[in-house]
Amino acid sequence: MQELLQNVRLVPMEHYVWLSSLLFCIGVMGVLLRRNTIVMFMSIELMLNAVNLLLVAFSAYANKPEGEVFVFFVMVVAAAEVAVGLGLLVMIYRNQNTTDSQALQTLKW
Amino acid sequence: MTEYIFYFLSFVSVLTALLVISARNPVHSVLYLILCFFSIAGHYILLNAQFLAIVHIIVYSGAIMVLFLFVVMLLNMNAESEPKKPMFAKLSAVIAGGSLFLVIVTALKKAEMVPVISPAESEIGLVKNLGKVLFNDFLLPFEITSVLFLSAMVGAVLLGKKELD
Amino acid sequence: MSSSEILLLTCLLAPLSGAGILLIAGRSLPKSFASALATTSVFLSFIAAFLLFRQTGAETAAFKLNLFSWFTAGKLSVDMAFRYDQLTALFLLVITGIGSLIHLYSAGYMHEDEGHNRFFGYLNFFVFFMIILVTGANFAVMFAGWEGVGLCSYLLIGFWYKNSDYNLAARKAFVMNRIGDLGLLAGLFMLLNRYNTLDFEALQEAVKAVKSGDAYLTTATVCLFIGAMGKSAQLPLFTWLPDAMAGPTPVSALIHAATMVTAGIYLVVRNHFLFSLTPATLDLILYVGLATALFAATIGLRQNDIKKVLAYSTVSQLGFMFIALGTGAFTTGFFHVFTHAFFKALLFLGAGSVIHALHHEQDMRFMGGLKKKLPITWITFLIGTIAISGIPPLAGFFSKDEILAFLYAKNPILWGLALLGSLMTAFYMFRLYFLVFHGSYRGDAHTESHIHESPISMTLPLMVLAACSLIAGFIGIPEVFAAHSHWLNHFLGNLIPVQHPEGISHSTEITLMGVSVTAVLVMVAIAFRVYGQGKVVPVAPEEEKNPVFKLLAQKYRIDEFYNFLFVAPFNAISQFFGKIVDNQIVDGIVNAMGNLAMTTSGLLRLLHNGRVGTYLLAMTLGVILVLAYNLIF
Amino acid sequence: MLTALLVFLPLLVSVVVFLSPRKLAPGIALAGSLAALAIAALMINAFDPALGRQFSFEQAWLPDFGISLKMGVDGFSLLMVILTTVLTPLILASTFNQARSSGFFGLILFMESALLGVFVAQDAFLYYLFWEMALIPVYFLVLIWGNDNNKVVTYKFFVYTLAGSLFMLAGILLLYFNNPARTFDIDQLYTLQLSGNQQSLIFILMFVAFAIKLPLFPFHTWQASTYTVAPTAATMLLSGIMLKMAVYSIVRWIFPIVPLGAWVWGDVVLGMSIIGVLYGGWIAVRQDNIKTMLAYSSFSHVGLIVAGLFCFTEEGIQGAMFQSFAHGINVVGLFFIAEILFQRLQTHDLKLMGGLRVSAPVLASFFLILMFGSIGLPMTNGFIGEFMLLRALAGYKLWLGVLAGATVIIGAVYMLRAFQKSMLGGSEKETFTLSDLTLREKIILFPLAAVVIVTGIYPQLILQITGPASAKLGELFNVYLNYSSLN
Repeated sequence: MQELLQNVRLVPMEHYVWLSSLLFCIGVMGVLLRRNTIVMFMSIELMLNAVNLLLVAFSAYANKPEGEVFVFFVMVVAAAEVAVGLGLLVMIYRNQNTTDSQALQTLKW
Repeated sequence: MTEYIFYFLSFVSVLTALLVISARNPVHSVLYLILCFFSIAGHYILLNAQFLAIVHIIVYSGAIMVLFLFVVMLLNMNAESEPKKPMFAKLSAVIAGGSLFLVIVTALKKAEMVPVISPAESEIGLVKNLGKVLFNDFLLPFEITSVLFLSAMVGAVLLGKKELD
Repeated sequence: MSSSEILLLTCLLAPLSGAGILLIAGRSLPKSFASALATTSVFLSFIAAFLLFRQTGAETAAFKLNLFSWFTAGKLSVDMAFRYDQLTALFLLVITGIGSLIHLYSAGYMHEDEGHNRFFGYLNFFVFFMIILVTGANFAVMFAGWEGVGLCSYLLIGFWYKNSDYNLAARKAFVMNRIGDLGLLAGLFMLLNRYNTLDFEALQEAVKAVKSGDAYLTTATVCLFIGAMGKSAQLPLFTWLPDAMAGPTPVSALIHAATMVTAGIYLVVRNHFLFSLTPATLDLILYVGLATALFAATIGLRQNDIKKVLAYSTVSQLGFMFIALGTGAFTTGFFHVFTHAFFKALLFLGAGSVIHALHHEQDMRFMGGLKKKLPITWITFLIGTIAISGIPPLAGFFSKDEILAFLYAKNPILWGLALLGSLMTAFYMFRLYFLVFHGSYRGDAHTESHIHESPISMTLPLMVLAACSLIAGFIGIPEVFAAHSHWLNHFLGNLIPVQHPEGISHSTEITLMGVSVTAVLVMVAIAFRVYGQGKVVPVAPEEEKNPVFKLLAQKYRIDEFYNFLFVAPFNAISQFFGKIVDNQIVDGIVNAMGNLAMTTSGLLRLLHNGRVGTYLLAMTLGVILVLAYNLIF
Repeated sequence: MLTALLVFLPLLVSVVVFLSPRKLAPGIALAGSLAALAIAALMINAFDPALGRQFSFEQAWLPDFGISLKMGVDGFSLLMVILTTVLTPLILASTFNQARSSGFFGLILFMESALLGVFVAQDAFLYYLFWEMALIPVYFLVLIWGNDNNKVVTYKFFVYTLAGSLFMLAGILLLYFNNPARTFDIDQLYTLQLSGNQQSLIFILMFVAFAIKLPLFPFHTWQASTYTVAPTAATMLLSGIMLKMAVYSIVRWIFPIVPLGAWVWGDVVLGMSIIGVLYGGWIAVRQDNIKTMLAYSSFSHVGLIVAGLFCFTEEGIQGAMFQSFAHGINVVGLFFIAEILFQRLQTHDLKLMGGLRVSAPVLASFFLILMFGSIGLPMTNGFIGEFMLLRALAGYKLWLGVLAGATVIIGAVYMLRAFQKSMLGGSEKETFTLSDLTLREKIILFPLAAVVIVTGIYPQLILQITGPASAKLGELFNVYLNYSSLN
């Protein structure tokens, strides 16, 4: 295990940056692409995770704990957010009988 | 060897992420997302952040995604009930996302990288070290999160009730 | 404060206090008290004026009463200052003298009127302003009086305010005066711009170095003369004066014959030092005066309303005064003001007496044969008629003849025209006289049975004025008859340079007098032939056959002409501005701005289609743009 | 301290009025306005025109932005303070017989406070704050208590004037950023050395606000409709005091700070104002609604005031200040008469009136006095103002003076027409029998009429207050005047 980890240095930090950027953008694309609010929500989770990954990477390479602590808090918030968000979605589904984001237009005027 | 693990994990996470957003059936999306999260947990281990890796699996894969799955099942979603977007909208979404990626990449290219150490030498990700930081320096925020959870719980329960009477 | 100053102040404040009491508390005072108070206050003023006059000789220096600084700002500084000199002295005597007589007369004339006390209040107020007008030491104070008498004129013409026509006449008078006043103001501003003072004395000093015929000064004096035109009812601003006869007759006598309308002449005489520097303006004055004199006299020939005849006669006589001023004979102009004040007030009051006796009948077609019934009125009216016609040795002869002499010296043709005017005056005045007093009564029998001579309070002023009309001319006996016999010229000599008709020998002058007197007598004879027997009775203007006579009877339709040319377009433009320009165009532009915002917001609102996807896409694009911007710049 | 008290006392009292029951509200409001009048009287007593700004009060407020509660009273301010404090109790009293809620009286007092604030503020930010504060009560007064059609009109009025104010805000901010000391302090702003272009820009920005508020042609179209639908008390506040804010602001915030800008644009402003003089008067000639007629007459008069200001001479400025005061008195009186007629006849239409003098001679007399004040008859206040203004104009350009002088004719035409249509006649028209003035109405009209005559005969009472301040401003412009006379 230790040896395995020793070799991580071979992966440049840039690669983590590229990876998380890519994941983030896929998340953005997902939000734009889909109309199902649940999938949109999941894409948002994806974006959050992309950022988390980057934070952990930075934290590890800089040897500073704050990044990881922050990720920890992000997870906490994400959990809370998902609980409330899904609650909202269920509410909306109950009222509109759909999770299509286009059904929610009543705030237009 | 490790780099191969890294590239493999990266490949899995990107692929599953793409599948998440492209799968017709929301149930599949959820399952792909769980896979994606597992691969991310693998990255955490590579970065010597074992604690976070575990927490990640428990919170995301264990709690959040189960919640998602539960809701998807509850609402009885499948590929047929999935709303469709016009081609033009899809195209613009892809272009927007792609150009965002381009812009970010260009921006980060210009960024200057500070000298770094190997993540293997950092032991901050270990439970002991992270626990120390968390309970010494970040005690107050840590405690406050409990309030956040409480309020989220209350909110979720409130929203979940059928009618307010 | 010296005694003279106290007297001057008394002269000023007596009518003011009378007016103040009557206007504020008038409704609770008994009529007899009100008329007595008003008459006394003006008479007090007269006594003060007379005492002042007694102290004044030809050599007495003018004195100035500076009450306080009226308003100052920057270079502009105007004092509330009054000035007493020989010219003021004479004007004050006329104003307060005739003023008190007319107050006395009004006590009888207005006795029955419900607005009796108010009337006396206004009349006192008028006298106050008239005194301000002639005593003001600078243009601003004079202007205050000038406008103040306009105000009183407005109030008194519209005195019977229940009658809409009278109100219109009052408004017309005020507005027409204001047109003139604008000219006067323009003149003041021109003088101010150049000499930076409005004080008469200072101005006289300032223009000493100015060459005769100075263009700037000419414009300024023309502007001043426009003011005089408005006030003194000269062409083309004369139409208000005949309409002003809507006021009670004493008002016509005091304001619209004897005093206020001569303010224009006062203005010119007071500023003789300006006008004598501008021969072009003097010529203008001469021609305007001559045109007015002739024009008004022709109208007077065919009028049936007794007061209208007198009104046009006033306009015509004012024209004569301006002719005198136009020839540069300022004292002569004033001389005619002086004599005219007596006989015209007399004529108006006489007419008022007739009207009073006939229960407010003013149409001469329904008069006639009043000689027996109103003996005092008859005699005094006859004296007035002779005086105005210019038959020696009554007052009118002296002043009018002096004017004609100056005119002959200037140009014999003009003399001929003026003589024509004076002959017409004689004709229409005697036409009036014969129609009213000779022949037989043409009104209804009911009124006839009630005709009676007016009370003493009315006839006394008539008699006094008749006496004055008889003798007033002797203050200006022509030098032809005796050297240094012209008291007026002597008295005013130090103040105003006295002119003499140039290039006319004594024999020519006497010949001229002979010609004019003979011609006047001939006219009287013709008038007697036509109207003396009471056989020819004028008809209403509409029934007039002769087109020329009809035009004259309809006053050349000049009111209609003005209405068509000025009033109607003025109103139409006002409507146009209000309804079209302001509501549609100017406000339209403002509203268009509002509508523009509304429309564009309506268009922009379409962007908010309510789809979360669109918003998200827009947000993403925004983020991309921000990032890209940071990359590029 | 006196100054701060003057401004904030009405504000405090207005809060009390808002909270007090309907029955007590008018009394408390009147007491508050009288207290302000008493403070103003104390000021007049202790004021020395030669000393410049007095009764200064300064208190840091937002020091980070260079904003302070800086107030003080000089000649210009004092005149306006007198006008405001004298008119407000009368305006309040004019509404006493109408059943209105406490809010109405509270708003009027609130307005008084804001107006006084504008007149004493010596800090640009504070000034702007008060300026906008004055708009709020009027908005509600017109909206809630106005007669029909008031929503559209109020909306337009509010948006229009607010839009103007925003330009002014931009101007003030420009001044602030050009001020190296980064303060809104007027004394700092007076010492600024701005380039010609900057001055022009700032002038335009600030003047737009004033041109709308005054209003000047062609920014006047909100005026007639607002004056007509507004409750008369609000109309009085608007015409009597509020538009004087703009006149005052020109001499306080434009002339000393951007003299070159004002000088450069002077002829344009002159043109606008003289067009307004004639155009407004001309329109007034055919108006049958007495309030509309008065609105246009006010528009016409204000044009002359501004024209006088932009002659840049001491006479012009003095005349403008005097005429502002005189116009405030006259127009409030005339609007009050319109209100009296409305209360008795339920109409503002002149065509439906006539012959009122028969049954209401006292009313007619007051109308007559105020009317002749407005026409500018000598021995009334209108004459002094008009004469000085026309004199200044004629001194600047003779033909302008004569052109604007046509107002003496047109003014007489429309005022006499209104007087005649309402008061005179009667024999052929159905005569209204209306009760003559009540004691309360007499008590309101008498001081107004007295001021008309007293200041007409002895105008130095007013002129001496603003004299030294005007002289100082006049000197400021002498440089330009001399320069232009050289060319």
